[in-house]
Amino acid sequence: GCGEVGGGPVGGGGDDDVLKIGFVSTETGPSALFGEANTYVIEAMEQWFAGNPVTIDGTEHTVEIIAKDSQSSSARAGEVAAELINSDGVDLVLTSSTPDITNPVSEQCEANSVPCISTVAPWQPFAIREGDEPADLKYSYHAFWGLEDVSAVYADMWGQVDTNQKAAGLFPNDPDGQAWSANFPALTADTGVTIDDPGLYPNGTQDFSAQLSAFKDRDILVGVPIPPDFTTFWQQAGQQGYQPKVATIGKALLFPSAVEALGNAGDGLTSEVWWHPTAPFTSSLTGQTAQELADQYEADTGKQWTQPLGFAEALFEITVAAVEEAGSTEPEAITEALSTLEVSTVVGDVAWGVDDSVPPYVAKTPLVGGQWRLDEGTGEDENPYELVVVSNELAPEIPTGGEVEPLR
Amino acid sequence: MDWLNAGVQGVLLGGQYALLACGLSLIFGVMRIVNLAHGVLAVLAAYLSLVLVQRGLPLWLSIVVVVPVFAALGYAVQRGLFNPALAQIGGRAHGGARGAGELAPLLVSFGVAVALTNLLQVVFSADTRKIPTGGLASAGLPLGDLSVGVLPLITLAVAVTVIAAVQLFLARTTTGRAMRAVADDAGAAAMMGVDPKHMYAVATALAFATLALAGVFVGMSTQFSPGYGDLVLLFAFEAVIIGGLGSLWGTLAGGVVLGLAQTIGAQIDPQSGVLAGHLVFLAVLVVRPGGLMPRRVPA
Amino acid sequence: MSDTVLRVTGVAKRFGHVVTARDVSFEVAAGEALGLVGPNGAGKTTLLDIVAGTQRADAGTVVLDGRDVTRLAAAARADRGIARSYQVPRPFSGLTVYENVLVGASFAGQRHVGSGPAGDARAQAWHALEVTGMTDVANTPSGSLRLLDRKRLEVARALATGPRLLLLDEIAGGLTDGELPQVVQLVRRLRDDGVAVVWIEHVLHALLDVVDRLMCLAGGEVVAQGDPHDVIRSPEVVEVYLGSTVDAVQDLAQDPVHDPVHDPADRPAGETA
Amino acid sequence: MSVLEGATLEVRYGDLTAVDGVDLSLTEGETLAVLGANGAGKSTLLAALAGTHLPTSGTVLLDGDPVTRLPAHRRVRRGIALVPEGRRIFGSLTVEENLLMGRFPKRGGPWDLRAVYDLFPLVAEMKDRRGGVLSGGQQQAVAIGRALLTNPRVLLLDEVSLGLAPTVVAQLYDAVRRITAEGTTALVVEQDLDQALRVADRVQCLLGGRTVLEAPAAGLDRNTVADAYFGITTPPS
Amino acid sequence: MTGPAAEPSTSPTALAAPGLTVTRGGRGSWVGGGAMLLVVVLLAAVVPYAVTLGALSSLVMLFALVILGTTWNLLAGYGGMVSVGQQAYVGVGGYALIQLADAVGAPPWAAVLAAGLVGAAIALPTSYLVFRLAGGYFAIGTWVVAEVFRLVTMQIDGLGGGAGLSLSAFRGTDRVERVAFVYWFALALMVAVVLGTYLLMRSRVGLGLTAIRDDRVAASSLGVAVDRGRRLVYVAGSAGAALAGALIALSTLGVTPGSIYSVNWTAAMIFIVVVGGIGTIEGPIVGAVLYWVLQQALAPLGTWYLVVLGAVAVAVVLLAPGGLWGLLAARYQVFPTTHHVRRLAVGAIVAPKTGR
Ligand SMILES: Nc1ncnc2c1ncn2[C@@H]1O[C@H](COP(=O)(O)OP(=O)(O)OP(=O)(O)O)[C@@H](O)[C@H]1O
Ligand SMILES: Nc1ncnc2c1ncn2[C@@H]1O[C@H](COP(=O)(O)OP(=O)(O)OP(=O)(O)O)[C@@H](O)[C@H]1O
Ligand SMILES: [Mg+2]
Ligand SMILES: [Mg+2]
Repeated sequence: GCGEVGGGPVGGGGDDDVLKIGFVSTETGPSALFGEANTYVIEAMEQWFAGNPVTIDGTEHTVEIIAKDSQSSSARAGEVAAELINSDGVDLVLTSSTPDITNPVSEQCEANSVPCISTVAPWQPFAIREGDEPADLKYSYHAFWGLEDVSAVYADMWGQVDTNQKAAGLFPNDPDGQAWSANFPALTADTGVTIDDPGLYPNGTQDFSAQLSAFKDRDILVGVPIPPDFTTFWQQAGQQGYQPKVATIGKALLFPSAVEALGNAGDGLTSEVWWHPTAPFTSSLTGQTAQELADQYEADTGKQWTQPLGFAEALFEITVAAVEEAGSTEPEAITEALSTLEVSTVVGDVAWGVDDSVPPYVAKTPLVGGQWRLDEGTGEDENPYELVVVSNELAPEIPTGGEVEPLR
Repeated sequence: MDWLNAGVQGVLLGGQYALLACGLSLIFGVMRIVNLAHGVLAVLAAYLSLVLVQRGLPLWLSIVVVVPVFAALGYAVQRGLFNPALAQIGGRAHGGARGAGELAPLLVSFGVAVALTNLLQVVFSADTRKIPTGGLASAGLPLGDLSVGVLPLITLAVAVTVIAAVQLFLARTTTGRAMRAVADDAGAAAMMGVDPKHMYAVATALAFATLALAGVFVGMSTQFSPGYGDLVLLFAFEAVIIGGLGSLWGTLAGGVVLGLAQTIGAQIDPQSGVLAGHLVFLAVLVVRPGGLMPRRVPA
Repeated sequence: MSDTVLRVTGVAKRFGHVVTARDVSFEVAAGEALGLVGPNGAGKTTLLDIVAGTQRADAGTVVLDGRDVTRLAAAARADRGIARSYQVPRPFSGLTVYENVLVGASFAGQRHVGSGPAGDARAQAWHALEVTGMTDVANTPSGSLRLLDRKRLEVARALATGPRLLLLDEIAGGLTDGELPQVVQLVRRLRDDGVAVVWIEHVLHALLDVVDRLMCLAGGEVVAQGDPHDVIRSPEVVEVYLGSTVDAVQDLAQDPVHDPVHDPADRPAGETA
Repeated sequence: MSVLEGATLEVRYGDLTAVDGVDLSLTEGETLAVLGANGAGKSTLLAALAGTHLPTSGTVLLDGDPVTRLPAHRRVRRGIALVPEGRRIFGSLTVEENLLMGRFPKRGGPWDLRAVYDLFPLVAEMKDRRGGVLSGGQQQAVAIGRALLTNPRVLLLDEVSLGLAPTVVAQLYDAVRRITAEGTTALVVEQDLDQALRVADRVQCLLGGRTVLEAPAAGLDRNTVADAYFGITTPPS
Repeated sequence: MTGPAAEPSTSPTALAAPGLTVTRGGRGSWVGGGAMLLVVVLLAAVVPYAVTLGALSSLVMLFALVILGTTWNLLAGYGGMVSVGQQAYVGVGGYALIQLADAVGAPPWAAVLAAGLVGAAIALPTSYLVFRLAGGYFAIGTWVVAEVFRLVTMQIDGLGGGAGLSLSAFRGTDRVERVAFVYWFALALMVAVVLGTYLLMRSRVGLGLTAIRDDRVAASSLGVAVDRGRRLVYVAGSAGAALAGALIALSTLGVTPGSIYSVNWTAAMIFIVVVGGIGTIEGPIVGAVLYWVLQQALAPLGTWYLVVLGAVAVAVVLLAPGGLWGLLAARYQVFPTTHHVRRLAVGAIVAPKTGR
């Protein structure tokens, strides 16, 4: 037979009245907590779209969502993204996870000329893939905050506690850790805090005694370990008597279940907060407020709300806004629309092409700081930990619930 | 000071590796089986204990349940899978031109490892877990200027006890002697009234019992997931080989050398702890291919 | 014949505390057969290993055709014309008998002599099978051979290399009186073709029928060396090796091995020791 | 009455019939020599009797009880001990541990460590050495001693002289004579005719897996025996 | 040694010794070889126009799996070296490809081939280390070496550390063009690797390698240069793994140390070879196809497919030790390497060169 290479039948097809959305999530593996809320949002969105088809260029499109699990593996993430594009024929790909997942997904989209909207990775590890310069991306659009934001939030929180201004850095050898260790020391130096970074450790490290002995007199602990590694580290810190005054951990402390895994030792740990139910934002699709979304999630799943919840919702908000703006499901039209898109979502206002300090495909979202507190009076079934907003310098619209309390 | 700490932590870490390696050494020593399923089996034991603890069993009781269950499992696995695989080694010598031959046991254990790892993933997902220990896991014991973890200390003590017990069993009891005889020449042992298949299964049962114990201790001290077995397996093998085949004391020494290499390596450069362990392993093999304490048996 | 093929000088070897060779020296010339006897564990096989290069000596030199080969690996020595059989046969069990022999014919000496066309190796392999009477089983997987055929295959493989020096390790053990003469004839023929032969054998009467000289090892040391008849009469050899059976052996030394098929009734009493 | 009896035994390796309908009987205290050329089926017959290779048909009776399907390790416990071709010493066990393996079936009887050390003083001297470092003759003695320690009713010896120096062979057969003199029933496979005739009460000759000659050893002509196995020698090419 | 090219697989060759006939293969080989050729032609000329781009990409993975299986079989089945560390070279190949294509700017096809050479170049010195180990020690030692490769890679900033590298050479090229190129190129590489392995095993060197596998000591005393032969196999096998690694990186458009150095690659190789039939040229092809089909067919079951794969491996080892190829075609060789010798007529035999 002759004809086009790869011209065999693709399931679905390009230009019928279906908007096909691919979603690469992280449902299993060491980073599974990042995907916990995605499944919920995807199901909720499928229901919502069933009753509310999207109108593109005057025609109603039904929406089909195909979700695939990256299993916390970069290779798998790229593989499933390629499958979504080449076998399932999706119109665009969404992904919400750590950079080691978002980046390969974005690579596949770039190579296959399919739009990709990503979130939950700080923009530096997403954008800077080789060397020091942001990559030149054409089909990828990213919405999240950056290290300049998180370091400002951290500095504000540390300023609330009396310390010796010496910080210990616990950075893994992964895209996050590389970006943090490369940028953080310079960013905090302005506030007088020096970070001692003994070097990137490999994910899955079982023994942190070298780090612990290097950290001994540091009052501040800062890092971005994956959740299981922080549990190991914090446990060995207990064994070997390391006790900072304030410990601010990105990534690993985002999730209530990760903090619960520490037992009582989780009390007073601080972290950045990208999304909080008390934020005064609403979904552009469903009209739910952040609080309503969180409550709905807790009611439906019986689990405590987590931060990626809002961002998963926001990805769909952005998608709908983009295709409506584009008036087409063609890749070029969607990316064109994305490049100047502005939309108010449940995670705040998202706008591309307005901030010169970031690459054009990055839109920044608001960030605050929070502290995990053991809830004294909780009963058996209730969540033992509560995340209290303690710093809102960067986003004053999000109310605080108290000040940072030193550890013990 | 830091170096002393690194040394102490290394020895403690070595205890965990040695405990893990004990069963591996036994199976490798008696049957020459490179058991690639060792790691995931240890992880299985950890999951089993976790499930029991979550059902409300006290931790110690979960160990009391898991260890004999694994011994029984070991007996069954040997009779059902490894013995038939071992039989193929003989098969090849007598005319089977092609086939897995000597590889058969290694390959069977490989298949078991792949199937079991993924079965665990189906059942428990790839999420990381930990066996709750109350405060035990983060408890420290001040020791002069140092602080030593209570759990690692217990692990080391258990490792030394288990290894001493197994070593004594092999050296002093009739069954232990028969086990060594089977390891040398199964056919000749049969002519002495020993049933090699049974004896192999007893050895594997024993190995599985120690492996289960090791798995539970690993599950208490670190986060594990179904895929964690690979790492466990590699470190355990390194301990066995560094120590030298056929000597359990060697295995203990191997575990400690590996643990020390890792902590001291990390002290020099925090990113290179595991790498340092691997390099020491390779160096030992290059300098002393038989390991540190090889059993001297002329062919 | 003074065309010395192998000269071993001052070879020493020990495994831990076990001394398997201590200052061992000997020579073998082209067309000469040297018998090697000695108690079990005397170091005979080890000495062969050292000559063939599968074991390294702690001290001493091995010279082949005037060239020092002490530092050479086994394969390089095989290339220069040393071939051996193993006491415990080691067939390549994944290959047929013919292919086993073909290995011998295609590698050793090929570079040395200059690679001939494949046909030469094939003919040479076939010839080795014929000489050892193995053509019937040429296409049999060697793993399924019985012990005797495995031993024959050892010899065939060694022959296929077209050796200058042939080292034989107990190729007659376990053979019946009927089979022994064939082996003796084979060795004799090779020797007469100009191959230097070193033969370890406990079946003395077979050995004595071929060898020009005899060497007795004990505890890694040469106890006696020289004319076979003198050697087996020497008191040291009687003490360490022959024991009370000496008389029977001495009888034998005078009589060649008879072919029992041709004259089964005509065998002198006490032929077997 | 016979201690050990094999009736119409047939043993195969795949397609090859190695033992083809052999009958054999050992009366209490006697020594039987089984002779035959290479591949005649001697070792295979012993394997069938000892249970290391089960026969395809026929029966093995011990004291009249069928033990045909019992595996080797259970026959040892009933009193059949085999000293296999090639010694098969446990290389990593010490000599004494090797001997103690003979105690594994826990059979009572005259043979204990001391008795074996008395029989082989040389073995007693090296009781703490590892089996693997012994020379062939020493290993052979240990193998026999180990079998004796099982206190067998029947001792099966397969070519115990193979590959041994003449002086060692002589010592070994002296020992065998002493053992049988103490009433142990023995079956000896031996390539060396004279040695066999000297030690045996009776001789059974195999050819191609079948019995071709059965006769008392006394007065047996060497040549008669020889003819029995020369039947299979191929004429030289 | 006559090259197999000059000696068609089924033609009896007359020899110097009159009447001596050595045949390698038979009619089955012609039929099987023809069928293979047909499959390759179909894959090259028909399949690309009949299936989706997604299917083509996944066929590229199949070709990579055939290469991985074939080269692991070269190591284990012919070289007797059971390596659990071939992922080291998959990783080297992947990284080399990206460095050569992106940093050096080589065209992708050249970068893949060069990645194979880089694999070989690294395997050569590594062999001196791992060859000190035997049997189970070799298996574990190679695994450790692979881990060392991974950890060292992670520490090299120029290689992206723990984050890995992404391939940008293809950015902006047409995706149909890219997939088509990768597909045909991978197909060609696979054919070359299988054919190359076959020719090697048919040659004198192949005979020597089989001898080495069966008994190293005996082989050496017959003049087979054991270390050289094993090294050749190790280097060639590793170069093959590097080629496959480069292909994998080419189709996944990036590498991370965790996934390109994953022991799962070696697990796949072992599965493919064992299930297909170790020590045959055909087996790894059969095994790779089965692995790939299972992967595709059971993908909706998620992780279950690996459970099934593991169980299949155990079952094959225990019930059909010769692998599926041995089961399906016990007496059948598409790629004959064995010799069958016959004497047709009695004639004078050339005397061997004894005594020289
Ligand atoms: N690799 C080894 N390690 C330790 N000892 C060894 C090794 N190889 C041989 N020996 C010892 O060296 C001695 C000589 O062995 P060798 O095989 O050369 O004896 P031999 O004269 O051939 O005996 P036999 O007649 O029984 O074959 C023996 O005591 C043996 O145990
Ligand atoms: N394990 C085996 N597999 C296949 N065939 C075998 C096996 N063992 C023995 N045979 C074959 O069975 C036949 C009888 O062998 P057996 O070993 O019983 O002979 P034997 O009389 O003891 O000979 P020998 O004097 O060489 O020890 C021979 O043809 C032999 O090749
Ligand atoms: Mg010898
Ligand atoms: Mg026999």
